[in-house]
Amino acid sequence: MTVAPDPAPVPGPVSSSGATPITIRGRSPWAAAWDSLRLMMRDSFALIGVVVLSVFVVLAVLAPWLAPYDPFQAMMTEAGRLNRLSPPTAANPFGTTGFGQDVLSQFLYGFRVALMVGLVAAVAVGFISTLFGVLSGYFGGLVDDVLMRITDVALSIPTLPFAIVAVALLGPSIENIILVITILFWRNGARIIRSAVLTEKERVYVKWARAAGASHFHIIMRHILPNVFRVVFLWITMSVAFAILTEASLSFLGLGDPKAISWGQMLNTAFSSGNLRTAWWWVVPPSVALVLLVSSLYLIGRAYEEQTNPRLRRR
Amino acid sequence: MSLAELNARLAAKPAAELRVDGLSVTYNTARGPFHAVEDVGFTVPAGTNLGLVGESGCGKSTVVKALMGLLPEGTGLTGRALLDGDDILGLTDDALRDVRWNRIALITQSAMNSLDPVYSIGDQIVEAIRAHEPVGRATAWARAEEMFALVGLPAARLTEFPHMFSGGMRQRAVIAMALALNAGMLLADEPTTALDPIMQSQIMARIRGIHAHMRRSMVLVTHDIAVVAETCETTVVMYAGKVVESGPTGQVLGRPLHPYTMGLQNAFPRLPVRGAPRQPLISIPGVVPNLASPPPGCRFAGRCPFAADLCRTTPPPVAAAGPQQAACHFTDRAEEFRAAAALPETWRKMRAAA
Amino acid sequence: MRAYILRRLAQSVLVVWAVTTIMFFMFRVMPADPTAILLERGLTDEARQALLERWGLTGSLWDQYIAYLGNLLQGDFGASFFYRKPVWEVLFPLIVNTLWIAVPGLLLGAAIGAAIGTAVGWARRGGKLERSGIFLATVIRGVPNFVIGIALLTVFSSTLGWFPGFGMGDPGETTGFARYLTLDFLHHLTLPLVAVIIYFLPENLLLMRSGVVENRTEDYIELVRAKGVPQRRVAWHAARNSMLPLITWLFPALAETIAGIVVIEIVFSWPGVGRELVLAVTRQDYPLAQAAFFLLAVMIVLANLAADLVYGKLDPRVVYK
Amino acid sequence: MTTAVRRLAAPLWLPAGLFALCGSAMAQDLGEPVPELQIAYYATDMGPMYEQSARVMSEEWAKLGLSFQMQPVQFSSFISNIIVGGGLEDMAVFTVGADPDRVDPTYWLHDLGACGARRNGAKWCDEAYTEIVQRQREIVDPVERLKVVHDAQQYFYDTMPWWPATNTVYGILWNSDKWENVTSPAPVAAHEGLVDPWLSARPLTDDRILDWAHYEDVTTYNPLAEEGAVGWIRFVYDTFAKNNSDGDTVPWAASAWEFTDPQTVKITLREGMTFHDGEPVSADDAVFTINTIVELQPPAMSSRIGNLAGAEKVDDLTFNVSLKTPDASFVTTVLPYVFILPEHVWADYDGDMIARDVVAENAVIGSGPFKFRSWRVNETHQLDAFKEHFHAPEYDGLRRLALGQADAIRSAMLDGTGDIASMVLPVASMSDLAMQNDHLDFLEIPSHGSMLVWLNNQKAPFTDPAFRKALRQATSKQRAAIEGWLGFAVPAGEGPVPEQIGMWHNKDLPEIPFDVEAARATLEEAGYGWDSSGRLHYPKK
Repeated sequence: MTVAPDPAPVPGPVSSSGATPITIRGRSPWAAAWDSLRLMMRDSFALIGVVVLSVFVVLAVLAPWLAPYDPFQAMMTEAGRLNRLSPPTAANPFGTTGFGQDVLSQFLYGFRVALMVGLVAAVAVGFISTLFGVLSGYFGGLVDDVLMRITDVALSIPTLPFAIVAVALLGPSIENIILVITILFWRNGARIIRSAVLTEKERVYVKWARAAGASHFHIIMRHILPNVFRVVFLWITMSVAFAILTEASLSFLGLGDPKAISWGQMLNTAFSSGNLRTAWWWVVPPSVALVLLVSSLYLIGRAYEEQTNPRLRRR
Repeated sequence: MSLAELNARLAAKPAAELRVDGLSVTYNTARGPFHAVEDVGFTVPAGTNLGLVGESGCGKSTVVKALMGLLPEGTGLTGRALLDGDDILGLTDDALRDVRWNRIALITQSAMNSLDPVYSIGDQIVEAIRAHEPVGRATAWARAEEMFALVGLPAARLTEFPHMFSGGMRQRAVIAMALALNAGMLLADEPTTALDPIMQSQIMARIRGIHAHMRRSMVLVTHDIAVVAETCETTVVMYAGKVVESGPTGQVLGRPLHPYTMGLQNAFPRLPVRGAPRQPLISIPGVVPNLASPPPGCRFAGRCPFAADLCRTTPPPVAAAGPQQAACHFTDRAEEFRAAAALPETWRKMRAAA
Repeated sequence: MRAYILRRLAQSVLVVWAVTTIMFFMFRVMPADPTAILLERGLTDEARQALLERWGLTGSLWDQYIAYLGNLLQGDFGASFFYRKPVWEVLFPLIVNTLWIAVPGLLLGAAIGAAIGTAVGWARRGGKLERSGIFLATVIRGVPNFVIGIALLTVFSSTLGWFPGFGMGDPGETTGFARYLTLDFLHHLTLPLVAVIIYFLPENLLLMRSGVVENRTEDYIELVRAKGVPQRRVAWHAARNSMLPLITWLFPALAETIAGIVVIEIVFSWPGVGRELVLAVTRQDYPLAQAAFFLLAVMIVLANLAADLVYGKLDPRVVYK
Repeated sequence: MTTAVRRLAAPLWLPAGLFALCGSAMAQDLGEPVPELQIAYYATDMGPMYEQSARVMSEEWAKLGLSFQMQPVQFSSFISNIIVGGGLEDMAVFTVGADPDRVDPTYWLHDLGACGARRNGAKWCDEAYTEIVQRQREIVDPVERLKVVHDAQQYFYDTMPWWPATNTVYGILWNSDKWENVTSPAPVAAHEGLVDPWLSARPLTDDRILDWAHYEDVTTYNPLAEEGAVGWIRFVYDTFAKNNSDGDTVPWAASAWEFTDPQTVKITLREGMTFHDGEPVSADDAVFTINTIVELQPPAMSSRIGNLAGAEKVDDLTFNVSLKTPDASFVTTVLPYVFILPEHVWADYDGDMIARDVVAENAVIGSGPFKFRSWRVNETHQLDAFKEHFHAPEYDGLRRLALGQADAIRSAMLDGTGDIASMVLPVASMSDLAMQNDHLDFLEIPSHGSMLVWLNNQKAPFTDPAFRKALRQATSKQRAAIEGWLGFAVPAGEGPVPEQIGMWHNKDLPEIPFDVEAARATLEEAGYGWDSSGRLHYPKK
């Protein structure tokens, strides 16, 4: 399918933020990353997201010190019976699970799993997507062909079913879940970043730089990368959200890492023990935390989206 | 209503008179207020054409947008625009509905992008007709066919989509659309800008022909004074959001009072007069001042080869010479300026100074 | 046009083949043993061998693969290990069940999302409606689908008792298509359908909103406004033009959205393909899982094809070649 | 709880340092430290009980100065790698289910313990013991066999290659407003499918169809393709006998049986039985079925039919079954398992009988108390009561709802869609539901399902009887039952055979109390010692 060429003149390159003039030397990728970050923070919704995210990171780091109990430890009553399904009390501020474990402690440890999955997936997906996206967009040719064929196939693979099959077959563990998430999400990222690179490399200054004899590496690092950073950040933010959602879904379906407690798993335990609709103190914290975390990532992602699309920016 | 009835009804509409008074438009941007148009006034007598000329960015299009009620929300708007006595500035969308297209229609600046790509052109014309007249689709379509014929397009192409038309055809389609309700006032906002010169003169000829035939009033916005000279009874010259000179076309273009008008004239090729030396093309050096913080005195002072200190500090008063008016401190020296302005050196000196 | 469709069909076949191959090897290379349950009950070695043979799991991987593809070409998905009957017989009614929540859910989610998205995109920039619309949509988009399901069940089933909490109908014997026409079915359909709609809605809303915001400053919208048509009609022009990117996004996104349906089927005990896929995977029922996966992939590929064709209908600039 | 333990990374043997202070052995007298031991257990796909149990038991074992690596393994891998595949690394905690044929001691003594037995994943091999447990199976005289079985348990107890920790308590939850007598164990024992609603249930309302809220679908209605001895399919196809809660095998389709010699059993069918299509059930059908099974050797049935040699008709109601080797367990494992196929429906079938799709061909004909009515895949099954059956139910039909998840089952029980639910919900949840809702009743059903602690008997330190004994002494069955199983398991008795299967269990084995101090003493006596950090070391060589 092609769109009929429009006889209208091709609009000139959309100027970027305008804050940094683009010279033949380009700009440092770090400065560009920082610019993009600053611009994102100007969006008040994104700021909410950043604040929530920061709180979550702090909680994740401090979880072992904040958690009043070992997340697997069974609470006993004075009569020596298991203290199951207790609503919130002073000793267990978030109540206990159907197995007599402290909900608060499990909940707090859940921050670690969620953020670890998010972080590792972000690094892995971000790195691989950027690598392939830039290589295939910049050099084209075989890399590009192969990448595009792979993504054609990959885009027809239903994500969660694939994740279910792969994790069930590989065995449920955080490592495998992250592996599967990486396999699933790099392709979209690479495709998105590739198209951003394709636009960038047609820019006049890139052509100048090339005419001036700059090396490919220099051009990629100083001209291409800094200008696709917003897309990369957008994609990383989205893939962190996808990764967390996928881990939660897999855990909810009973394919979570049994050695770590994640929110999806807490919900799965409540679900599979039939306590889902009664033990609200067990169900609400992980649900709310998941919603907050993923939503704040989306809020941040949205800010990047507005950045990457100049037509969305307010004039 | 049948087509004949519709045609009769529309044909009965008289040409409109437009009187604009003290029109100011201020855009609110992230970097503060931007005075795009300040204190603009002019009158279009019924059945005549008025040419609004100036460089791009001088506020001509903003005037048109203000008259059509198309300014973005939150834009500061003062002054009056009396269309047959009714003020059409600052009306609500609902109130505007009755004015738009019914009484005042628009021929857009870039016909290239001003047609919705996903509807057939016929549908878009029909939409305009049916928004104002209680007619069926068939009648409206028949009217659209007539309008197409009027602008010289085959009726069969009404079913086609904008991307299937060439630029000139699109421009004609837009004109046909503007004529569809025979509004008393037409606003033509640079109708030929995006076209090649041959197409430009064809379109302008078409507009003039239609004008002669239908006797509508029209405001023609353009930067091409040759077009104005050929088409308009009255000319208004704008610079940096303000009217610098206005009056009957012959006077304004023949004996300009304002140095800017003089410069403008130099910037356009004139038909060579047999025997006379070829007039060189002279452009006005410099750029339009930033309207977010306009200069205190005359806005043209920075580019005016005749500017004195007074010009840089005090806004010029409007001086009238009969029906011709100009905003310049030194209208009395216009004769002298005109002679100097015809010499390229005058402007070249400016460039060197800049 | 014809040639284009044929070429796209050929492409689709290739993609389906690739997905099938990946799945085949994933199931075969991984260590899980489909005879495990029987082994625990004392399956003998000889019997295990006989069983593997019966299931077509002996011989070289390559031979198995060729046999599998051959059967697939004849429309034979093999027999389910668990149900001991042809996979197709098991899956067919389940596909119908899945489509019942997927198709209306997708369409309604897209339609409602697009409608609200248009309103939000058309609202004043920075105004209350725009900001709250964006915020709510972004937050709701972040709600995992099982949480949506849990919340709906808790409120409308357990607490208010308005809707049944599970399944597709009260146990009864109306079979065939007739059962889908009963009130009881609609009653059961409501909550899962709402969950699917809520799942799809925000993304469509945000996308539509972006499109409308992009389009509302276009010249042609200005002309439409100048024509003096009602505001709603103007917004419609913006919406109509924003639908194009929505459609191109919507169908490829099916790959991701099928995922949502899997989870929703499980939460609501909806007997669909997704739920069966999860069960089949946990039972090591390769043929069933592979076939379910295959069907989901085919659904996505067909949807992509449909998207291309619909796009052509919506955008007159598109030419097929 | 100290911070150190709260952090997951902290080795579990740290608290043992406290004990080390009173240990007498000095580090230099010690051998190598005992390495970290791996505990494999059923991953949470089988429920969280195993992980919980493994965790609490290892907490106690850690007090011996040991450290553990927790290794959850998914069910299917666990079976193929550890139980059957010989892949046990160090220790395992898992459960064997309460299958009806496990009422016979052969499973516990032989299958899980004899040299070379397929499911002997603990890899213990003792020739003398193996000889005993093989022999007990061949003794067809019950009294004599009982004695040998008890002796074998004593021998096992003394060697302690592995031990059971808990016995599972199952439960049944039913709607007592609509049904009564659903839990009456007679005439079918709890072991005959704990999940089966009882035939003697009586409806209290006009709703005469018993709805069974179940987790998953039925696999097939072709008994040749089905392994499930406890399955739904036995409602449609009668078996010759049933096992009751005392461990006795009682008549069902067969009215009597006797060993005419150690390799021949003479079976007499009940009089007046008919198939669902009205044809009478005769010895011909039984003989046809058994000979067909012997000839086809359906893989799914292999574990129980391997010893069958064939059958021969004696008269219309009597036939002889011959066995390849003398086999006392024939009565407990084969009679309650093998079904009767109607010869007139199956004899002329040319296709692959095992693959026959009986539902599609309308050939679901048995002689059981229910006849097949309809099947919606993964949704519902419906059976009609077969009124001509000798134990026809008092109600009209049975429906099985495949709900797929606990929450739906729960809500089906609450809104009255489901009449009865059993193993599909965690027992604790069923008990909670019955306490919270007047219309639901709950009954606990003790079972012989057992959670076992397995050791790799071919690897140090488990090759040392003293070490095994110490571990046994430090095994807190109580904590596993309460914290791991939420109280819905009971500490298991001594010896490999569960006390729940009645007479076969040897009650004379003295109980070994849970006592970490005693366990440490056992280790010290055997020359083990602890270093300053409290870590256990082997004796010096």
